[in-house]
Amino acid sequence: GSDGDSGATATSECGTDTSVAMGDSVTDLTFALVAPSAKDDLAFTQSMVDSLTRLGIEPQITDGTFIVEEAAAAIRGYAEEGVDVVIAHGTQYGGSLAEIAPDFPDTSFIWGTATDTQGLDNVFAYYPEADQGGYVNGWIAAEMTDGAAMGVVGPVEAGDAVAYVNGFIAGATANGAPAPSVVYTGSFSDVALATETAQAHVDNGAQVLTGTSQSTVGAVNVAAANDIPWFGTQSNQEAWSTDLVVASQVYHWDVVLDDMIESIEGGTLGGEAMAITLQNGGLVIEINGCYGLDDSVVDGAEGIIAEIIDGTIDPT
Amino acid sequence: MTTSTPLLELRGITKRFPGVLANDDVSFDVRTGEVHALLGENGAGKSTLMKILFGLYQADEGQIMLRGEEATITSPTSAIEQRVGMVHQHFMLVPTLTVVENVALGLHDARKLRPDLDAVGARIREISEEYGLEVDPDIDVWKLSVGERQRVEIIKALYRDAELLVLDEPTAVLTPQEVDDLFVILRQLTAAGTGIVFISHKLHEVLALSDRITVLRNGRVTGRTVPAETDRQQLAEMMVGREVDLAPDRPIVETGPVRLSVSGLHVTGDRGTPAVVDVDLDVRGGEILGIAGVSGNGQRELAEAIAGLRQLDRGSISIDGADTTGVTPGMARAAGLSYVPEERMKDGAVGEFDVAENLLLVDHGDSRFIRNGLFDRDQIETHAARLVEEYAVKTPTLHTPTSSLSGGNIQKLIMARELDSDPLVILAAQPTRGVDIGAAEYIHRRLVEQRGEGVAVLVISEDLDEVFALSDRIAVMFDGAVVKIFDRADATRESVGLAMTGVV
Amino acid sequence: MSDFFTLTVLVGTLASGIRTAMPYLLAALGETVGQRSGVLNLGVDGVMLLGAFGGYYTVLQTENHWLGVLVGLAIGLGMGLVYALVTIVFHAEQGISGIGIFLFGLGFSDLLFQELVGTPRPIKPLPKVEIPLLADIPHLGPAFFQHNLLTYVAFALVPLTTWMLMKTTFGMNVRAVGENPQAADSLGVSVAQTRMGAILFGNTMAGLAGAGLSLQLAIFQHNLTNGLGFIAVALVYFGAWRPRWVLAGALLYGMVTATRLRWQSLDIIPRGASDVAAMAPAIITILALVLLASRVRGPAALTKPFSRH
Amino acid sequence: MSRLAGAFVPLGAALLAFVFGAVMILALGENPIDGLLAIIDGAFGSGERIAATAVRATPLLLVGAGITIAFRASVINIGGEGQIIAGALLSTAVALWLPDLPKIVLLPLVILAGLVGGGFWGAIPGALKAYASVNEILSTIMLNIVAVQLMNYLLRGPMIDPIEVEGTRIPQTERLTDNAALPTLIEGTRLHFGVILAIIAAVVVWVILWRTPTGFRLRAVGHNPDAARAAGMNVERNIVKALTMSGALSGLAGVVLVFGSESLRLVTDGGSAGFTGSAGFNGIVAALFGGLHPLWTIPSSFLFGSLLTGATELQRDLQIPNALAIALNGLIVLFVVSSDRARGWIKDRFGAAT
Ligand SMILES: Nc1ncnc2c1ncn2[C@@H]1O[C@H](COP(=O)(O)OP(=O)(O)OP(=O)(O)O)[C@@H](O)[C@H]1O
Ligand SMILES: Nc1ncnc2c1ncn2[C@@H]1O[C@H](COP(=O)(O)OP(=O)(O)OP(=O)(O)O)[C@@H](O)[C@H]1O
Ligand SMILES: [Mg+2]
Ligand SMILES: [Mg+2]
Repeated sequence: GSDGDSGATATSECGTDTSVAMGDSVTDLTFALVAPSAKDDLAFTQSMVDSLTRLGIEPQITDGTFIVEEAAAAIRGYAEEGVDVVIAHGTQYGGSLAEIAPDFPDTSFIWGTATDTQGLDNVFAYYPEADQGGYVNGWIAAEMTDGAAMGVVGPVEAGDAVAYVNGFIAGATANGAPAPSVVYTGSFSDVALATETAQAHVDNGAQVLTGTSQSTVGAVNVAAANDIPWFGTQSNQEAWSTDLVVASQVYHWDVVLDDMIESIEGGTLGGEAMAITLQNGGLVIEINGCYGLDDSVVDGAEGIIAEIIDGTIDPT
Repeated sequence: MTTSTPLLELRGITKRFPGVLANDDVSFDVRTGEVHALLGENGAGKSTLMKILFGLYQADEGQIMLRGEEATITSPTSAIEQRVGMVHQHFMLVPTLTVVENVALGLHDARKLRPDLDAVGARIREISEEYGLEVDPDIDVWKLSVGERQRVEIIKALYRDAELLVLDEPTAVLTPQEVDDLFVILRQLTAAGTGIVFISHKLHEVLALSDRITVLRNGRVTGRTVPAETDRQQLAEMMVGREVDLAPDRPIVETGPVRLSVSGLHVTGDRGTPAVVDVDLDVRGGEILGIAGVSGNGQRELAEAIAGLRQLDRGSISIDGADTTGVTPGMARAAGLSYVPEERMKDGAVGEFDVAENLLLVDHGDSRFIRNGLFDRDQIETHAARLVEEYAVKTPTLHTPTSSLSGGNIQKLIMARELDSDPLVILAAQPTRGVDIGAAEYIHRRLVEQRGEGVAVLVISEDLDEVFALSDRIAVMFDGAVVKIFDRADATRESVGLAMTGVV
Repeated sequence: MSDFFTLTVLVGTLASGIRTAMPYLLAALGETVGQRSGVLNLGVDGVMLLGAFGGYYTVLQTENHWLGVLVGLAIGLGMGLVYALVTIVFHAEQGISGIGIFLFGLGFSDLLFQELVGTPRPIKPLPKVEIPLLADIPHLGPAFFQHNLLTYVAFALVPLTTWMLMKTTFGMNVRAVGENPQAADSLGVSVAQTRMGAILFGNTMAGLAGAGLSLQLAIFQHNLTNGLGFIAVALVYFGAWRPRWVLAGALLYGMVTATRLRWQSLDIIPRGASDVAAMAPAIITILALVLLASRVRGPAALTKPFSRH
Repeated sequence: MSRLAGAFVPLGAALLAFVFGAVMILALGENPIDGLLAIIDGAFGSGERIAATAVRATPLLLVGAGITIAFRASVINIGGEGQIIAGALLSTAVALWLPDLPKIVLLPLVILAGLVGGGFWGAIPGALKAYASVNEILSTIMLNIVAVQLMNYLLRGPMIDPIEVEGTRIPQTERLTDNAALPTLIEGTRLHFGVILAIIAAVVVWVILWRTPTGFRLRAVGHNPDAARAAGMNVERNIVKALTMSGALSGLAGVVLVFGSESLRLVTDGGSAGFTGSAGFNGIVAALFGGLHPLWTIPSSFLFGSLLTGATELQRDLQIPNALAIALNGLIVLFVVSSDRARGWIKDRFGAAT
């Protein structure tokens, strides 16, 4: 799978639909997806749905199951039903999976984001090296702002969010910007808080905003209202603001899913953790054609990506 | 008396509540310009009959005739429209509203944006003047004394041009002076043609005021008479259905040591002003000290301070020699106090609890009632059954919710609970207010009995008859202070009455 | 710390606090009137969610904010009818009915959103209305006089609600039935109608608050309110059933929220303490109430259904 | 006759709610009968599912039993969510600190810690109400917010799984020791000892409320604090006691959610519902539904537990968003509480009984 996308950035033609088209089916396996937020959240859950779509897979979906108990019941239910591959798209589901997976040795479970499989041989784990994209986004942001302040709208200070935010800070400061100001609101879902946080950053002089979690949709609005560029992550967030989303780090899980499917079809149902990275094309910096980023900046970003890929730059 | 059609005629009214026949084929009439008194024990069905008249309940059987025509009264509004007014036994006032607002309620169609409070206020002042019903229209009702609230109730009815006015125990909470004032007003009203239904447990009032008297017992009419042909004793017996002893015998008792001592007591009232000022009292075992006084002169605050329910500013209290200054109610009780509060439904009993539970309210922690850490239900039942029996509490079962008992029976229940715990000191506030003659007699007898057993009894009452019937000594409170303490032998109604106005 | 006391930051904080307070204030004012009539509504959050979705969806379709506001009001009114039916006609326990309304609103708004919209698509936010002259006052203008119309409406409703409660026939009846419904009934005031009116007012305000929230944030998503409606109910207690104190509570909550976000943004609160910062509005609200030590009693008949028998 | 009516009215009301649900399902283009069958299948379709339903009902029952104490004492406890979290945090901390204790010691200790944690979180609004006149609806709602942030702080800081510090920083503890796990009752199902614990708790609450002086005082204070005070009771202390006991039972629900879970660890998703499953609210519904009687709260909790587990199946089978199930729950609550007569019947027959 690491020979997926050749380029690590993709610049969209302005005005094109960013929604993902159904690809040619790569497998006959049946899939089910259990996810904590809505399947079309333009963030974490949608990144998985889009990835499956690219692979031509139409899974059964149980979404919005932020209650771990409910998710566990759904995961177990799909396994009982005989679905071949059950994707548990939520870190918090891991504990339940550790109990369920051994009961269904012929089912393959795919779980993320997680960096290990808890020693289970029918579980694959996946995670993003989100700091990589964060670094690139931060670098571009610094390039655009010329030393001005930047604001980051964070949710709870944990998980991938921290990786992305720290990567963003590293990228921005490496490119000569002052350290971006970071606010963790304490909630993944409180749009009002994210909105006011963005506004606070703007009032404090921020010229660029970024953020992660489904609550940031409010922050994008603030960016739009103040004509401030926005950097997205997880899914392509151009739909939120056609003009001001500069670039989104998009999770292409299909890169690792492809490998997993190959293994499963070959009889190995799990046992490995796989990362999506800039190297393997699982992380793609999707640049918004409508924003009109200078070609020189795009070229610079390509350079940074290349350096991250070859290890010259450590984004953490 | 005229022979023309009566203003009101109730024909064969029957009303059933679950398990209770509250009115049984009751007929009753009122003519213009007369006062018709309705008498009966607690729970006889007086209020129920009047609530039917006022549209609060619907009769199961029977007719209401107003001015000779059959009337349908389905709600208070229709009663008011037909010029029936009612002053309820339990005040129907909204304490957080002003007097004007209380009067104005319901006058104005809610579709009318603003009530014309100025006009209402002006009219209230007119009525006040005309009938001597003094009250400040702009004051919040919760700040008023009981007597003043009563006046507001009457103003409410007069404001609505009531031709037929029902007064359900209007005097229960009034001072003798206020009662006299009220009677002046009522006579003025009858002179103007208003018909009045007057309900009271105080027989001398009934005899003084009414033109005719009807007696109810157990929901049925058991007697009709006129004042000229009867007296208190006979009325009492008509009500109760047996002989009644209106003044309990008070055998001579050796007084013991001081059981309750109050000295230099200062207490602040709800309104933040001094309510009790430098009060000294000693009550000995075997003695009943009556506290007379017009309501609102610090009696309530004094009682609450002794019971541990109110903070005191200065002074000290001791019960049986133990200092109980500033203690909690539980500690005051532990020192030997029994307390019969003035407002029995608010402070004396838990309405939702059944009879047995209320009898356990104070002593529930007693080891008698507990086995292996749990309630011993047999013991509790036996205890309750004994008290109900001994104190003649009329209740269908031991597990009847207390709120459905009549006032007199609730008071007997509280008495039973408080007296059964072998107290050293009994503090009883308004022990027979609103209680019927039979029950009052009973309660009085019990208090005198306790005195005989060497208990110190402090009775607070606005009813001079009661104070005189019970007390060995009479203390008079005025403006927060004890202005005079009489020996029973030296006290006359006149001298006590005068002291109550502050003249010593 | 000194960064915070620059004028722009202070002005921004004030403006943010006021913005944040708006939906709380609208909902809490409505609930205040409801509770004054003796009816507790724990379903405010659910009604807000429905109003928020209705307002959002209308604007998404029509781009007309006022239509959106109207729809929010109408949804609030409709839910008010439901709540009145349940609590007044059927005498249902108010606490549990409110939670029923909350669950229904939470689920149904999300269901509609998933079926009709799916991906959260931003709408145009409510436009700011600059009050002529006042908006131009340096510093004060941007803080107080450059808000969306609903914010002004919310603040204007504080004296209006007080006026309604204290001066109108309806308000007098509301206070009476909330305190002593028997007394009101005995004078021919319809307890049912009065409470119905108060419930309709309260729910309509909740619907408006919801629409105000989604139109101000210019977005909808699952559980957009995040418990805001419950906090609004809490603010009624903070305000001891007095609109101006409810306003004080809403402003306090909004201002503390705004301040903590700005202090985090300025690194006055270090990054690692984000959770502590997030607790601040809740803790400060409680502490403020402890210090105020208001011992005002609530409406005596609160949560008690009325019947004559 | 009236008994029959009493039994059928709420059933009829629930049915009516389902009719509304059916209309919604129809509107989504699915067959309502299939929907109903899916719910039933999800809740009761196999031994395992029945067990899952019971497990789902357990925290509702614990919270609900606590709610009966609070509400009987006239204290409105909306703080179940926070109290669950407090109980979970303290019990988890104990399991993290003393993982090597033998099960016989550790498990009771963990349970005790849950009771203490939840009880403490309940005692705060209790004391605020009793001694500072802070309304408990306000303080419990606010303390829910505080508890969530406290959990976030502890799980991403002091209590985080050491692996996660270097890894993806998932805010969760390590897998807790099996010595603290609630024993499974029936192998192959998730039915665990917590279910029994909850039923015992409900019975104990019933005994306390109606068979002991402590409960007598709580109820007296709840009905009429003035009379209770005049009778010598310490009203303030009883208010604190009611909220403490109520909170303690919610804290126990927190223990059950952690130590009865498959994952055997405490994870936060940043909010409260992800961990509690909103048991702090649903428990109130269950308790009120059970007429504030702890024993009736048992079937009532199981009813709501089955709706919750059934809803998962509805979503899995028919791809109907579980938002519909939440809305349907709301409707059922509204319809059934509106069938007032039935409540009256239950009250007359059981509520007033001592
Ligand atoms: N709403 C009610 N429901 C059930 N029983 C009632 C109701 N109202 C009154 N009763 C019962 O009806 C009977 C008559 O009560 P009512 O209040 O008319 O007595 P009363 O003569 O006014 O007594 P009192 O002198 O104590 O005021 C009593 O047994 C009482 O318990
Ligand atoms: N009315 C009463 N009669 C007898 N004892 C009482 C009464 N009220 C309280 N007590 C006792 O006084 C003490 C203080 O009572 P309080 O109501 O404050 O509860 P407590 O000490 O927490 O007791 P518990 O936990 O057993 O309810 C207790 O020991 C109790 O048994
Ligand atoms: Mg009466
Ligand atoms: Mg104790």
